Amino acid sequence: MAIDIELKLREMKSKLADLRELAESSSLNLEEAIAQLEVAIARQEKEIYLNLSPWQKVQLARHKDRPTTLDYLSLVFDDFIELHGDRRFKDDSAIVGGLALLGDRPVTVIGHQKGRDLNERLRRNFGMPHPEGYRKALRLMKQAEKFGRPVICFIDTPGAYCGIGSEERGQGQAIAENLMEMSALAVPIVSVIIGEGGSGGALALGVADRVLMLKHAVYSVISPEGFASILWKDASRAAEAAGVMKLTAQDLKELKVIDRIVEEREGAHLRKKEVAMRLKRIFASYLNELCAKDPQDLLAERYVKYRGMGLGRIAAADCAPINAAMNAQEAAPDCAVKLV
Amino acid sequence: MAIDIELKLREMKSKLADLRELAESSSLNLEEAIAQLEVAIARQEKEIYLNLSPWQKVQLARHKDRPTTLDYLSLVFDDFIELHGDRRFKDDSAIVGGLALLGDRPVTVIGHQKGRDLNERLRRNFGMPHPEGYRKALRLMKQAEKFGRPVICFIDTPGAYCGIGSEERGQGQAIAENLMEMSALAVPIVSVIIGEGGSGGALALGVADRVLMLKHAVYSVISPEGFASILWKDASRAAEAAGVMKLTAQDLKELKVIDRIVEEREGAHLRKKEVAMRLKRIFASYLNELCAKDPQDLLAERYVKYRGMGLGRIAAADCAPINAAMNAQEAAPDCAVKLV
Amino acid sequence: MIANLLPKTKYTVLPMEPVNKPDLETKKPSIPDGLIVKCPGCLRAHYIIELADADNVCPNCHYHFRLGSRARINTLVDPDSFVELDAALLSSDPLLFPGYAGKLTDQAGKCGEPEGVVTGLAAIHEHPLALGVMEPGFMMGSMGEAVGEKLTRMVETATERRLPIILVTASGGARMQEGIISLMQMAKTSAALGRHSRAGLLYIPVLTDPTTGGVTASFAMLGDIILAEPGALIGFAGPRVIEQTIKQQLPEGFQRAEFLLAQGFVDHIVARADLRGFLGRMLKFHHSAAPTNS
Amino acid sequence: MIANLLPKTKYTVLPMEPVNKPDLETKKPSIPDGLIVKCPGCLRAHYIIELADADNVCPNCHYHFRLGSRARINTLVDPDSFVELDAALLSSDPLLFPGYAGKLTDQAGKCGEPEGVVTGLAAIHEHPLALGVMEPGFMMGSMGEAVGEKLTRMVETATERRLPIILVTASGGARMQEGIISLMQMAKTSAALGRHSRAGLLYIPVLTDPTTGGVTASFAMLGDIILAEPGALIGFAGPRVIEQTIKQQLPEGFQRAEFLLAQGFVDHIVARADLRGFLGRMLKFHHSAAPTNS
Ligand SMILES: [Zn+2]
Ligand SMILES: [Zn+2]
Repeated sequence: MAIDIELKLREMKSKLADLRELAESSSLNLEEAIAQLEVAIARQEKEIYLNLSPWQKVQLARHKDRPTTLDYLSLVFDDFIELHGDRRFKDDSAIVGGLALLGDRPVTVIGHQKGRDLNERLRRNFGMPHPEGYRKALRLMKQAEKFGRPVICFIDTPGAYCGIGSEERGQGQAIAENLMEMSALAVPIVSVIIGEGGSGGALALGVADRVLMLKHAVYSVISPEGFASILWKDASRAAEAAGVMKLTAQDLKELKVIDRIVEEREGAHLRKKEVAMRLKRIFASYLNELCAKDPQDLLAERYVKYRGMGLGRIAAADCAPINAAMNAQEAAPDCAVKLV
Repeated sequence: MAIDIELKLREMKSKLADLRELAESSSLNLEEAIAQLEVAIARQEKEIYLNLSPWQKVQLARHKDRPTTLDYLSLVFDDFIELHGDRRFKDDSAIVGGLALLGDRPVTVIGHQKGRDLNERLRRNFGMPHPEGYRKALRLMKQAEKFGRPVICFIDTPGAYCGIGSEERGQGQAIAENLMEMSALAVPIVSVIIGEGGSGGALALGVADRVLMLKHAVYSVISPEGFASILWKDASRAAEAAGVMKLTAQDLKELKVIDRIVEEREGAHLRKKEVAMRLKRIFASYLNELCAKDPQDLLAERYVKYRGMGLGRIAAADCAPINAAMNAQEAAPDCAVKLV
Repeated sequence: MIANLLPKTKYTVLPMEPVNKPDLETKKPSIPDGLIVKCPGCLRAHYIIELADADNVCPNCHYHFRLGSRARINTLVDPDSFVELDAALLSSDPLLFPGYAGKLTDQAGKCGEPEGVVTGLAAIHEHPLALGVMEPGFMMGSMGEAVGEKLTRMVETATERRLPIILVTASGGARMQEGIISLMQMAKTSAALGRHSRAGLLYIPVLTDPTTGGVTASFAMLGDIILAEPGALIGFAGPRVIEQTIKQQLPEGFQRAEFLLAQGFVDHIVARADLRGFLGRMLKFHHSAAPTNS
Repeated sequence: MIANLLPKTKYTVLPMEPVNKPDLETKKPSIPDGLIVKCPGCLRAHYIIELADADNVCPNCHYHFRLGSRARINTLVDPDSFVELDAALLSSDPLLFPGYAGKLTDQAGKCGEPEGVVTGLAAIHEHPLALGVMEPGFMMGSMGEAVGEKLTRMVETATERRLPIILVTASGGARMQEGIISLMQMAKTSAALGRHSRAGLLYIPVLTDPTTGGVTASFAMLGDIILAEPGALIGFAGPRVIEQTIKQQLPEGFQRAEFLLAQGFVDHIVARADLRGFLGRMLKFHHSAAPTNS
């Protein structure tokens, strides 16, 4: 099933095929018409993928053929060995992890795994982890730390699962612990959002020295549907929500939430190997840089990176109306604060 | 319900009461008879508690009125605040733990809790923890380590629970982790076996710098019933098993598995406060000694203590028959090894 | 003693007078409008002003109504000991979200607080500490960049001065209007708390109704000792979201403080009336970690 | 390279010739008597001698029969690389348990091994390591003071020489006849493994049928990476004990390796035929932790 942004292209391409067949089976000279259509298709393609709306990106990020963590694991790395389990309760297959070689370098790789067909999706709960998934991830990270291996995380989840069992076993606690531990894990961490980066369930693999994002991936505090439902009590306004949420790689780069956008042209599902090779090069270059750092510096820089998230552009003027509106009983604070 | 060793005494005491009543309600002169009986009772009492058989000790250790961890918590310490939960799965009420003051010294106290009446026993699973109980204990120990607080453990369990859930959640893993972590916990640990010390489920609170044991407590690799069942396929030979298992405080002191026997006269259930005060004094004196040590020395000594468990008396002669019996195809090893 | 606790010049700090007067206005947002309110616990009617005198706890069934941040501070700290930090720190509307700036002004006016948390230095039973109290009346106590920044500064100050932290949470989670920036506050506050913890210092979150979403998935669950008020709703996902996901009704008591205690995520449930005393005991137990000049 | 691995003089060590010849006799206790055995997996009959050629794996259904320690070593290590440690270390019968001394002699005679574990230094794919293999044929591989002492020495040697450890477990648990001394081996081995781990070194237990009781509750579960053979029974309590406790039948597959994998306690299930290769890859991944002179 194609997503809507692909429909028009598909239609044009089908027309082109028809024309070509007609040209072969008849004596009509259709060369010019074919050439025109080819140009139009190329233009259309370029235009579409250069000007995807945020909502179209959401659809692309969720595309059923979009490469998953395991796809990249086989293309980017050598000799992946999956390791299982949280040593507490279960092996959560919504998160995969293990050892692999990036070139010659042993690394620990961890990622959400959505599944590549319906069976796998069901088995992996559509990439929505339970607490034990995050605890497995943390176990593998601590293992990586013990052996001085860098960690590479692939983020691709609608969010942490919301159910009875996940609450019973502390979904919030599990995510919180990962955030705190990742902020001080004494080996380099590189994360990449390859599809959907949904909420705390994504961030729990995303506290890293470098955060990459595929060009058409999305990353947000909640799904557009959830956003529209909470703010406007109308989940059907998801497309509109996507428009204001700043969830695209381009927005997030500007907000300095991510460090780098990874090109994927008309979509990683059509450029799987190309994207994988690009990731491989970027990982290698980042790890070369990060592994050369003194661990103390690495951790200090990671702290500063997250320390700087939010509140960087406040101006005194912005405070005025709020202060004015504040309860007169309170001493209105002098709004002279100016943050870097 | 009294245990069998108390029956004879109870009978004699009841006879004494009858005699006294008779003396009051009649004009008979029974003074001499009463005095004789009193002497006999005292002698009997002394004899019984000085010469308890191992099986009698097992019964005493399991006595329904025997003081539990919570009893000692209220008598030995001030201001106990219970802390709950393993932060993973459940709060296991078969293990209690929290903060308390030993005199002026803040300590972390952890112990199996069997329950003091049937309701409590059911609620606490008769002091048989699930993995989450051991994980709670470990969490509190690591917390104690963070804040430099000594840890005091009370051991009183038939054993770790054997059920489906406990296997599913890794009873073995939970105990193993406690053993390893306790062996290197950077604060003093004192453990005391107050009743039953059953198997790995007891040891998981028992890797300590000093291990105390109440005089009539027992500590063994398995219950006497289990022992008889495994070795002799007959659980009813438990009393006989107790006789050969070396599970009494006196045996274990000799084997250097425990460091000190704590006097309880005719049973802690009859001497609750006295035993509590004795424990308080011993804890205080041990903690004074242990807290003064350099943490490195403390850990080195703890390591050496457990390092020396078993194999200290092997002699070459003992090896001969075994070596002789060994398969002739193997080069029979020279049995010259002599251990310290 | 308190003089020692005044912040150094690392941050621009706006001194405010200690707020110690009972202030009915600030309690208003956490109780339904009107002079009389019906208790959800026992269904009795109470005068709001009488409830406020009882720190918003039903005198009949001990149902815990929500409590505004200023009133909460008054119930907890030693008289005149609270010194507020960063009172003027406000959201910059990082996504320039349509209508959000007006909403912030509006909420500040209604609630009497300019943001979703009040932070400061204080003492309980003469033990100095850093104290944060979330304001359930300000946009549901939601966490945006201002909440994250104020908390992070408070944690950093506590780390620097070797102070324990007590943080009363009350939050619907991330603030939607700040989108991804709100999400990042989870990482930022958790990183700061990690440093505080590795410095060997004590952190006690007190979870009050409601503590959900991104707050539960970050600082609320990172305490050495985690306390909760009776009956408080505490969870990652909200109950309605779960019901929609699993398409069935949730069991009675699900995600309440007592449930979290049984599941092993809360150390102790403490009634509001006992909280100050309980925290005092906790601080006493950890006194050796306090600075020598206290 | 192997010369470097020879133990220092910290312990009295008895050099033994590397054992490398397939030895049918040592495999005998792990397969029922008789020349032909019926496979519990597929019910086919196999000649024992043919099974042994296939490392005791059914060629038809891949059912994994138990494997003696010497045969196991041969399947794992580089040819001629195994150097045994502490071969003559035997139980002292610490409780002077009636009949136990005779039983030890008897078992040694039947099994061809003098105790429940073989330890040594070896190499896999030229990566040096410390290797322990428990002997399921010696009193069910039960753990007494000799097993505990041999393992502890091996772990200490590995820590000293910065070697990874691979330990193939097969044990019914504590050895009853050594009572509390057997129990203490759990603490002793765990303490030694703790030091090895804190030295940043790799430990991989390989759990084979059966791994239960005190072994599961100590060194079997303390690996950085935990492997298991297909179908191996792994648990704390034995199935019969659990059935007696809960008075119901256990579900199919309960406590099997595949169950432990699903429950999160085993990293990977590796067929016997693949084990050497798998371990080689693992050692390669952790090569940087190996000593520089290797
Ligand atoms: Zn009420
Ligand atoms: Zn077969």
